[in-house]
Amino acid sequence: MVIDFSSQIHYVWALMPEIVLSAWAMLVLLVDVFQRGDRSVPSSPAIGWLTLVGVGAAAVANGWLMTLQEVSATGMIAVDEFRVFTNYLFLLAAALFVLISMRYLEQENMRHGELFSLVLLSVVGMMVFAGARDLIVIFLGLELMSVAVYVLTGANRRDLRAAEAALKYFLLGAFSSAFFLFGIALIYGGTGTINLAIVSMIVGVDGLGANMLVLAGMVLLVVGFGFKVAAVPFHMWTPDAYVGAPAPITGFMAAAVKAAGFAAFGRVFMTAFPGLYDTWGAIVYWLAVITMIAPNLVALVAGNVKRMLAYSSIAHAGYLLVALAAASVLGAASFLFYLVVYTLMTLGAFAVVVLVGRQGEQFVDLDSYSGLGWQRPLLGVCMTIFLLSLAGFPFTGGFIGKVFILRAAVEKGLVPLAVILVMASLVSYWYYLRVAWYMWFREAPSADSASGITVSPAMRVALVAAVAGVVLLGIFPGQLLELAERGAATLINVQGMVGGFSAR
Amino acid sequence: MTTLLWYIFAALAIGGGVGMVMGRQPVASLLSLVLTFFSLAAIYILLEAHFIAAVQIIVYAGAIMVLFLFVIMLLNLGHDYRADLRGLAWIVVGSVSAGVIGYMLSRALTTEGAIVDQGGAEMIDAALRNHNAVGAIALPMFRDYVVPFELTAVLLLVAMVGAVLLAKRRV
Amino acid sequence: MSFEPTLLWAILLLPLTGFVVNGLTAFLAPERKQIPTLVGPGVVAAAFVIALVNFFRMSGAEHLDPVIVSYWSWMPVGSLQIDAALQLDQLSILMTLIITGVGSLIHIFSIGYMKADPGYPRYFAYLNLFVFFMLVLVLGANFPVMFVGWEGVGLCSYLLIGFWFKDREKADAGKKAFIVNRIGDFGFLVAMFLIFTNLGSLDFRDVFAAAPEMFTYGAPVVTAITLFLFLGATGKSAQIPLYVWLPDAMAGPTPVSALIHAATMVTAGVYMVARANVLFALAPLSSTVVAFVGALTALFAATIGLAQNDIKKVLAYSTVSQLGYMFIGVGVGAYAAGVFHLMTHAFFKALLFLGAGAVIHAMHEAFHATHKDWDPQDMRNMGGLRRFMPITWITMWVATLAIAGIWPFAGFFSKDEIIWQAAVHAVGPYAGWAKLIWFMALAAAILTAVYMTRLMILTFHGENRSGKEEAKHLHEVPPVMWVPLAVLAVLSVVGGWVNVPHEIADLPVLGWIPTSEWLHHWLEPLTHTADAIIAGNLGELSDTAPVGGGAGAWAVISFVLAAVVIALTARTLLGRSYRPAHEAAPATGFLRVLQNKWYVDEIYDAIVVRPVIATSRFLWRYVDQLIIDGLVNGAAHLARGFGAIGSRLQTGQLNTYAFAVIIGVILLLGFVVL
Amino acid sequence: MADQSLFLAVILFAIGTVGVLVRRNAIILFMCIELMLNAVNLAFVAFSRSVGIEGQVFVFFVMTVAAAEAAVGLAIIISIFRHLESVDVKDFNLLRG
Repeated sequence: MVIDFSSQIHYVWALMPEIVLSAWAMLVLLVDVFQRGDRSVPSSPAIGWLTLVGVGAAAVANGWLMTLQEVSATGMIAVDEFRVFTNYLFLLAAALFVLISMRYLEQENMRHGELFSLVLLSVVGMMVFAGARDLIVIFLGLELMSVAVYVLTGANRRDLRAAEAALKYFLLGAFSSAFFLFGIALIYGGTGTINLAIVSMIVGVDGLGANMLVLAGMVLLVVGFGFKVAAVPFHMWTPDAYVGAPAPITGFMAAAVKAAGFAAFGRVFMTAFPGLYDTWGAIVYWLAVITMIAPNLVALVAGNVKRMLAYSSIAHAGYLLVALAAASVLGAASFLFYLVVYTLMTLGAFAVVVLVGRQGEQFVDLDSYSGLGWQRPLLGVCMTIFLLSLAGFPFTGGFIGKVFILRAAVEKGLVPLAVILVMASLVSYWYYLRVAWYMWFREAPSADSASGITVSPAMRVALVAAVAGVVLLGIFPGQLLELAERGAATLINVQGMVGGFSAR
Repeated sequence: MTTLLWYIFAALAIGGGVGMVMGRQPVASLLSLVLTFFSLAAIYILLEAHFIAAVQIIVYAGAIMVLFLFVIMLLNLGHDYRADLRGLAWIVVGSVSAGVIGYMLSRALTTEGAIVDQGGAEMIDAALRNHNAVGAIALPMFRDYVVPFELTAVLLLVAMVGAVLLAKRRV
Repeated sequence: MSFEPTLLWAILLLPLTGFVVNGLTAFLAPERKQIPTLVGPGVVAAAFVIALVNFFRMSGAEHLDPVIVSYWSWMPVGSLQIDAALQLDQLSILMTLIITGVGSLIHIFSIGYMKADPGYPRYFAYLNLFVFFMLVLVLGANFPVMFVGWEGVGLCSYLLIGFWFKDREKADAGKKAFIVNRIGDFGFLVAMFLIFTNLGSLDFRDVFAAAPEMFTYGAPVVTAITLFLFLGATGKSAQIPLYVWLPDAMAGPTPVSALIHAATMVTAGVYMVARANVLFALAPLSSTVVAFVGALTALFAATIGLAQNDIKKVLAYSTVSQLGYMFIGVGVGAYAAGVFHLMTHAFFKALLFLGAGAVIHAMHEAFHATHKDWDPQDMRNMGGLRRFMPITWITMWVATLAIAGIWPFAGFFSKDEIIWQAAVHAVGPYAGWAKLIWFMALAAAILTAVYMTRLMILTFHGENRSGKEEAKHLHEVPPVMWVPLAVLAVLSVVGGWVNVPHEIADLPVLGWIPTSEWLHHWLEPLTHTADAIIAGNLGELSDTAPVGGGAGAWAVISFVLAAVVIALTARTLLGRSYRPAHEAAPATGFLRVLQNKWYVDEIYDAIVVRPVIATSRFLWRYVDQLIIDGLVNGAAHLARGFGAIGSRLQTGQLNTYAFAVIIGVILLLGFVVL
Repeated sequence: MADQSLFLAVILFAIGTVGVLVRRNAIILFMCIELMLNAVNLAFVAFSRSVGIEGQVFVFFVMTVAAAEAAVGLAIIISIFRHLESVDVKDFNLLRG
């Protein structure tokens, strides 16, 4: 079917996954309310499975998007393979999150219905954030995602740390949104439009059409994206928010929110500002440099696994920024590929953190992992695989992802970035393997120290899926790479799609 | 005349802003902010954004700020005289950095031909003439921007669920 | 002539299957030891048989080109097509034979050695996994696949060093090995990128075919590539300055030391240089660096080996020293000679380690029986063991003579050839260095004879110092352990006969073994490009040593020298009496410097490790928390004194975080607006 | 007048920024952010004088966002107040370094 957006109804087709998810979120909310009736009844675990069905339905709708054909890039939402790819990514993260958190929510006596519907709605936000071609829609997607995640961060009301994390995340997030919004205003004033494709036409391939306002607006957008993806120096909220939030939600933030931020970052800059690559490329270059170096050093002394993973996620933002700095089809493809791997391994690692943390997340320090490998071998093996993949060990997805990022960087001539990336990931081995070290080479404090860990069936599914994904992507990355490359190509070749538009 | 009015309201807006930042009591800060919002509404009128001006007063000053006031009262912060302003060093450094940002932004704004001129004023005048203040906004909103409009509905749903989830007293 | 390899995939898949089976046993039924006993050595031996079949089929073929078998497209993006591909050629089949052959012997030995260990299945799982990765390393057809093996063997080494994890010190040794190897990996990765950006491919075949056309002799790029590759090699093969991990790696079980830290993994660096011979031949400067670092390591490690009392430490430094020899060989351009020494060293050093393992095993059982807490690895507690362990004694003497370079043992031919090749290649711009290397190699050879004789005398000769009660419990190891020793002893003798140079064959007595130079001819298809480059650019090679004398003369001289040194050392040491470790006086003077390994660990700790940790702590505590806060508070802080800092740190993190954002905004805006 | 309004927007934005840096009361911090959003609204309206009426439409969306953020933000503040009986960010220091 051909989508041309001159008729409003076509937005319904183009937004089908988002519509399905929003409707499902409301359904989940209603079912939860009616199922519980009396408020003392705990939520049924079936809510989680219902949510998963919704994710599946959205995935089907998303697959259906591929049959659509867009003729112009001047619509508010893109209907391209990049969007389909990133949508699948967010759905994957949501599905893993639901599987990981079902047992956790019961154990922490948290509400299922509200939480799962908020997760679905935040995924709607991510899809819009990463899929829109109109800055105000992107902003709304950003806010939809962020507001839902602020709530999720503070969702455990009995936990002071969660409340504190939510407050910090919220205030700083709103603060950075203001800059982002000011950036949109400046671009609007400087170009007269907020449609990415039209902006790119006005800016021109050589960037000569850009004036000071567009440049200033562009860097303010960098601030907003930099905050969401936790690039140094906009990262300061990350360790606090990640440590304070409930562990499954931290995983969701670290994986999905970051992925959405990056996808949108990539789409906006590669679609709207290819002509200004000299400017933003340099900015992203330096952001990547410091974002790779600083957190890797700080993580060396983190004694808490959640905090270590928080710094690790900042470091990974640095690696992804390298791919972004390359700004080629290859760069965007490696970037998409890495996001998938990153989502799998981060959520997987956080799943283990959830399990080991047990009731009230009492066990998140390194010592709690002592001897875990021998007491819970499968869990230990899973965590080791995630850690190795995060470090970039060969035969894991993390390695392939890094190789592709490096390749994109080298091909673009960003050799210093490539060298720093290699060095940074070698440094990162130290803190990732320290956890593995505790698991396998330390005596457990007592014979029954792992006794409280119970792996629910849903969690098992999540862990198996994540491990299988990480390993298979390390050995047979070909298929996904091809998809990523196709998605990336649709992002880069958007210039030819502005046909029919004439500058007013 | 309008220029003079503009300057008066601009001064009030800035004064309200400064008052909010420097105010010792939360309620005083809040009232200063309300003053800014009213002044902005007046400036909107001067800029021929009549409907926006009305919404500014109804939504911002009337709803959002009242919500803030409720919370301040609820938490019993009305008579909280504990000064929460940071020390002089922070104030100086903060003002200087904000000043630098302001300077750089105004520099960007003052470059020759930076702002695209598509004859917005005439278009707005025409829209106001042909439709009314509401219609002038409603047309583009429901014709061109229906997608973001629907999105705001979802956003408000999230906010509602979230606020209930977070602030409800019983677990 | 085309050649179809037989079951090439099975060579890899067998050890992997062994890993899976043993790993499952470790988790599900750790007490069922018969499974790993059968599967562990069985899969490696089966792989050896397949490798042997391939080897014989290959030696029957003529003009054999490397056979590349591609299984699937591993990283298929754009111009870079990397396949999961294996390459079977003369070098890789040789390495495969060594790995699986020596590997199966060590696996068999382990059945006896690890018998009583509760982690028995886990041990074999790791060992099988190691063999798998080592085979990936040598059989890979491109740099990335090689890197997979490269990292994999590092991981297994790390797992096996830390095998007895309950011992904190041993666990730390594994960590040290892993970290030091990371530095080497950095070199490898950077070299890979340089190769890719300059040659557009990472397949061995394409890279080595394109390199002579793309690079001129001595071009800076190829020098950089090879230097980075060599950095990788120094990490894995324990050369200066990255050798520090190998002696500590002795914390693992002794058969592991034999397999990983003597026979196979540590030679990966030598293999890599030999594999990339075309690149190194194009970079004379790098080659000289390789040879010089090798010579320096050979000499330096040998001096440390002189003063160690731990039997495994002596062998560890000996390994470092012998690896230095291999690098001299591949560094001066005699690639076949380097590989030759790699092969003979695998035989006699595996034998030495297994022999040491047998000794430790016996000592441990004796001390265990009487509950004595003496160190079973300290040679000062041994002495006179030849009466109790005759087979071990004889086989270890065979290995000692081999490593010391006594005719007709294997080491004589391989070491002599390396020393001689250093002299031969002392021409061209770096001739002076090559002469120096020749002297150093010769000196190290003498030291080798000294420390090995010392080890044998302290362990097997003289009075028994383990105590009367303990001596009753000393006895020879079971057949499952001594049979591999015997097999390796035979190999340590005849292993060198495959490559007897004609200069030696022409000599009166030493020429009893006929010349073959088989290995040279075998590897010729892989080295002829490099040989041609060297011949074309270096000019006429020298035919005398730097101080005169031809190949035959120096073969005789080095043989006589080694024999005399062994005799003198034995005579001196046998005349001395030793005390057990706990009674011995601490070493003094220079001996103490040697015993403390020239204090290198301490120096590294002071100049590298501490500053890094300090920096990260600094960043964490001060940059993240203090500076940004302090930048703002600076004036106030000074006024209120230090006491205020602590309390101030507690305040308003949020403003601090916001300030970081503001700094970012100012920098970014300033970048475009100003 | 539209041009001056842009400068007014910049000034108000800067004032809001200063507030975020120098206040510790979470509610006032939040009000400062609201002021920044209002400054952007003013910029949109001012730009609409030269670009077109969409600028005013955006203001609506921003207001909705501000309302949503206010609801959630104040709920978070209430939730943390229940734990600590304080809205001073200097007391929120459980999570550090």
